[in-house]
Amino acid sequence: MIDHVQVLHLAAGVFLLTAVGVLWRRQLPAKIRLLVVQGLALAAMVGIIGVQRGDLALVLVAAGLAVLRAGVMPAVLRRALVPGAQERRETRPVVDVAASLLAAALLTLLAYALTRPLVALDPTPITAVLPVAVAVVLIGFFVLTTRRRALSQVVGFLLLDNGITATAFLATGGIPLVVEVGVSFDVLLIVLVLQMLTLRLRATVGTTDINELRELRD
Amino acid sequence: MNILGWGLTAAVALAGLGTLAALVAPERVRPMLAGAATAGVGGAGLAAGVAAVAGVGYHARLPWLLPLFGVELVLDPLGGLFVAVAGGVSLVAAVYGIGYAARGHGNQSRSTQAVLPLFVLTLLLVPAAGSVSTLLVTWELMALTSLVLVLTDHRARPRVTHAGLWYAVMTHLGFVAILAGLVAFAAAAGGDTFEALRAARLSPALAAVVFGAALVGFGSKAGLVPLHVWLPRAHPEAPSQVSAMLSAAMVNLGVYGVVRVGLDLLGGGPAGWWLVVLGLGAASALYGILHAAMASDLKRLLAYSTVENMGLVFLAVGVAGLFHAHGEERLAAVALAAGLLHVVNHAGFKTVLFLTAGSVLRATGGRDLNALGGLSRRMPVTTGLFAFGALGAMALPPGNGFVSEWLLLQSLVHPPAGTGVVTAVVLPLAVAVVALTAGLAMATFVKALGVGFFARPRSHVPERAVESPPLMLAAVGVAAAACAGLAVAPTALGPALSRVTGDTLDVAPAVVGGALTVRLAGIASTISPVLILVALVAAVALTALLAQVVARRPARRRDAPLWDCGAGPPTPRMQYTATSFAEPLQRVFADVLAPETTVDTQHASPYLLARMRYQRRLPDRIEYWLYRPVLVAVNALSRSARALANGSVHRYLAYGFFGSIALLVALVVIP
Amino acid sequence: MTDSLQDPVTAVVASLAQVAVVVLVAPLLVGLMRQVRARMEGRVGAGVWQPWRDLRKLFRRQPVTPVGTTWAFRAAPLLLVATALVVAATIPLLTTHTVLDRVADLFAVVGLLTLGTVVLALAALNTGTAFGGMGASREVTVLALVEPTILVAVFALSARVGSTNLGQLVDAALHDPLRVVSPASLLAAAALLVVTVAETGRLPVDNPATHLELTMLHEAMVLEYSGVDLGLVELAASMRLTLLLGLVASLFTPWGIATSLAGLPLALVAFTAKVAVLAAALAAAEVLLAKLRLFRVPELLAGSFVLALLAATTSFFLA
Amino acid sequence: MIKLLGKIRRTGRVAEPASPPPPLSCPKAARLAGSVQLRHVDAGSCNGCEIEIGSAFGPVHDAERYGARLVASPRHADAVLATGPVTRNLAEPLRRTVAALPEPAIVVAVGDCAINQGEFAEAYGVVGAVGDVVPVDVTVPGCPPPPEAIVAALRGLTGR
Repeated sequence: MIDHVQVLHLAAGVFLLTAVGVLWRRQLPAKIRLLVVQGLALAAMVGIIGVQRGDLALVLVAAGLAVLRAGVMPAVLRRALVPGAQERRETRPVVDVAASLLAAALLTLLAYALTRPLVALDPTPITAVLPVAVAVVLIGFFVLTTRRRALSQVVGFLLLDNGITATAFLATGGIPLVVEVGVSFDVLLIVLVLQMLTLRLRATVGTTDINELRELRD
Repeated sequence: MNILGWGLTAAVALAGLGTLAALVAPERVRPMLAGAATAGVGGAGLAAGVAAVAGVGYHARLPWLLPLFGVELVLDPLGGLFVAVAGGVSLVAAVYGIGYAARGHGNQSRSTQAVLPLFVLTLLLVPAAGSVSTLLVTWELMALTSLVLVLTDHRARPRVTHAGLWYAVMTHLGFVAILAGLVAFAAAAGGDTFEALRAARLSPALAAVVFGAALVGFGSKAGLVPLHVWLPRAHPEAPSQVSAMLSAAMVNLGVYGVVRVGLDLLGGGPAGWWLVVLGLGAASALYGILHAAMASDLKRLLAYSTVENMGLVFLAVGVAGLFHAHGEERLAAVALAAGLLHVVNHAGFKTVLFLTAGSVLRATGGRDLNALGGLSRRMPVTTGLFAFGALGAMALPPGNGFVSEWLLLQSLVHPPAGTGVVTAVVLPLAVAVVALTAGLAMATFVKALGVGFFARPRSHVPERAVESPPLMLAAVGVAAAACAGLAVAPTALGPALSRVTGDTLDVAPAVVGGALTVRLAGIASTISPVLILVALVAAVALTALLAQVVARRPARRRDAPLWDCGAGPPTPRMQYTATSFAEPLQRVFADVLAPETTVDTQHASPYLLARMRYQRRLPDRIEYWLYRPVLVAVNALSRSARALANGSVHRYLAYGFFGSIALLVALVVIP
Repeated sequence: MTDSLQDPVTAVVASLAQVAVVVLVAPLLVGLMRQVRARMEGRVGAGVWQPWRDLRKLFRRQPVTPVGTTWAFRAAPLLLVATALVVAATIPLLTTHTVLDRVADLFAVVGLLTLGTVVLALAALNTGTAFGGMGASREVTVLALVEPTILVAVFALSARVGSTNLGQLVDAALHDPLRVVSPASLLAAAALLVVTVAETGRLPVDNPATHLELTMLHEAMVLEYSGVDLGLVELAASMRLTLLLGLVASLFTPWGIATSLAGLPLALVAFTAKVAVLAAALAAAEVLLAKLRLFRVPELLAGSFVLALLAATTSFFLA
Repeated sequence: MIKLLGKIRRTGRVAEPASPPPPLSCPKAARLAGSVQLRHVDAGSCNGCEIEIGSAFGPVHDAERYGARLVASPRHADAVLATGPVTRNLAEPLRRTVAALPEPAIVVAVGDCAINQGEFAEAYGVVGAVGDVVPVDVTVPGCPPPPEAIVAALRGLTGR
């Protein structure tokens, strides 16, 4: 039969794949869909840890995460998309897709190399997934730096945050409920602000291509 | 004095005779005599090498031959392998050269023919050197003789002089590196012979310096990126039989040097060294094959493919050193065996390829793939031989290159437990590099064969082609036969490889075993090239039979003109050229290759285009970014130096005077 | 005991059975894919036997040799089919103990399939037509980029088994089924599926049904073939599709593979079912997909390469 | 994607039911045994016939279900679908195309123009009907011929 560890590893796999998928796809709606999946995977991972420890708080946190990361934030992002607008596609990212995919691969290897000592500290099935979380952090950062559209940068930011959350849970086996909730709401706040900015941006400049902003300087 | 002694003596004697003959003989018979002598040298070397690999030891000391240290000759299995390869290649190439030079191709000049035997001799003596001084002397002799050979056609084509200049500079920089490294080593070891060096215990820092210097020096000879720039210039410009010797025999000695110094004399060393070797190897493999895939000059393409194959060998050596450093002797041995087997295989198919390319050059006077084509009708045998060599170079079964790449991959895909994160990250990447290299090599040789030999003539160049004389064909045929032997029965080399790896890194022998199927020590995977071949043949027969059975009354085959979409017969210019064939790959790898394209259009009127010119250049980027600044700086320096010399005798005398005065003053001042 | 597939005689029998099955099933598989496609487009479709009808006719049709081509053009179809046959006798489809299992491992199998493509590309260049060169150039480009994905995926699979011989890989998967659902093997499966699509020239890499030469990859190489030559090329193409799908099926859903001669009939059923399901899924996906631009294909392959590399690393670290 | 699948499910099969197969219309077709590959040559038609051929292979009439298929190269083809009056520029290409087929080649003249120049008889740019350029085996009258007629003619070749 399939035990906790198997499920945890599968969830981890999905968690990483969605991150790669965000790099792979050009369509912003598709990226947001991937975010939903990733949120669910994150919740699943946390939930499994909770179940395994028999820790109710963790399970609750997992539920909260599912609602927030897979429900609320993607919905907020969707609202920022005007249907049919040309902004729905990430045309010509700074680093082209093939290259960024290879970069993602290298980042993952780097993550594995980085977390090797950490995992070695107490090699349990849970910490074994740690590299995946770190990899997602790195990939999120990569998206943040190499994508032009403001919205796909928000997506990158959310990747980053998911990664950090996962890292926290996997490394320390759970941070207090309050902290987690607080952090999540900060993130929500940031996303809302960014979304508002995006809308204002389109209203004033007409595009959300960050490079266009240079023109505002002079 | 055993067989090895006799072999080497014979080689020396024959080389001397050949040189003499070439100097005195009239031009008519000169290639014949020199070629025969050279072939003899090669044959003697082959015999000696085989004997040495078979386990016959040899050690000779000739104190009177060189001042100070004397000459020390030692032939162990490792050296023997390289001597055998060099000997075999030279034997074939020399015989081919007799026919090649027969009908005026500029290379029957006295100098070339006289130097040829000496060059081959040095190829044999470098791996047989048993002491630092001997190695350095033979190495330098090899560099000089090969330089003369590269410069053969310098009167006919100015590019040759340019290539020779690059070669001279690079090879001597390399020599300086080797000199510095080995002399420091010898000084620290307090002895000149290899035994003394083996016995020596160096401080880690010094060891690293020695290894680094050796890697630079020997690596430059093997065309290791970024020291490869001379290779794709010099190898194609030499006469084709010399190109074969350079590309199939001389480059190997770079590998020999690194293995000898790194694994044998220094006895391994930290993993860091070998990661560097591995990285450089991977870079060379990819960079070389990428440029080969883009090249449209047949011989330049082959030269770049040499860079690629040497890169693969260095990758294997790096992996071997890495595992050795981690104490994984068994895998290290497999990796090293893979590298050495690839040296042999590469020598085989590269000889075939360069010699057939020479036949094409001789028959058509051209080597630009964009102008060739349709040779398979005019030179069927040569085409068949080239196809055979290409199969080996593509590393596809049932070619001979496949076996060694299989060995290499086997050494990579069985990661030992607990050799640290570095291995865990490096091995998959190494596999990816090998795979991509293999894929691109396939594209490269499909292009070379399909565009150059098949299809229809793209210009008048191939139209006057005629098949080469029997002697040349026979020579290439022998090389091809050797490749076939390596392809179907690689296990015949098993004991030899096991012996070499056994005493290079001290592990139990029998790394590569088995009779029909290749078996590796401690690895479950097996293949059997010969049975694959048999199965393929059987399958072809079965298919033909099947086709007959299904079509009960098969219709008669008929010839028809090419399908031209109804609009008249297509002209040869409508065919894909080598350049257009490589275009998709060039786009995919544009970030690495950074091609320069210029499109200039002339308008007859705002609406009408008079003429349009599209030009694409693919300069060697490394050369562009790494070497050009240096060259510029050197030029500036020399220009400023010229100001000192304005031709007035007084000034020169003044320089001398003040110089000596300054010296004397210094002597007085310094106690 | 003679019943066990270990002993050579039964191994030969089993391998011959495999070859026969592959040859017979391959065209039907193509027929099935066309049928699924037709039904999803609201058409009736020509039935799964249509490819066999086409082949029968082609084998009887008059072959045409274009003027100016040489032996390479004539030999290519035979060699192409031959490589496919050898692979069919090697890889574990019905049994894990094929007669050639110790003879050719996964690398050799990949090499043989590649050899087939290379031969066809050379034949296409041999005609000296613009389309032939175009097809060859594109096919070879895709092939070169596919290679790393395949071998790294092989790495991921073989790293823990300690062998690249397919029989042992599949045996290992049979003996602990949990290995199949491990992230490493799932990632590898995804990577290999992309590779299969690219190697067999299906959407979104290549459109097997196109009539427009300028959008062709594989088809452009065979424009000059006719009669029995064309029949062999088509047969080989369908066989390669069957083999690759069968390989993926055996590696990742090894259940039902025969370990004894008695098990062969069951294995036959299981194999057919698995391959049919995969093919139908592929065809259904093709209805929903559009062809990628040629220079978007590298992105797809880079993606599959990432999957394979992740598979390799996870097989290291999560092992 | 989900939407598309739903639509596919709702649409279901649109092809019309098949009538009983007609007899073989051409002796050369005997060897083809239920599989006919076609190369279409527009020898100067007004594209009316092309539209009808297109719909003959569309979902409603689905000529493919009877074993007929359009292919990209005459080498793959058993028959040529020629349409339109043959113009001067396309007479030679038509000949070449028919010559490029493996023997025996079947020529199907689709539409009145192809059969007897129709509208364009005696036009200055017209060489003649398809029959005047290459031997015709099967004709499909009509201007343009209805898809049913084209399908019927093809079934006459496949025998299904």
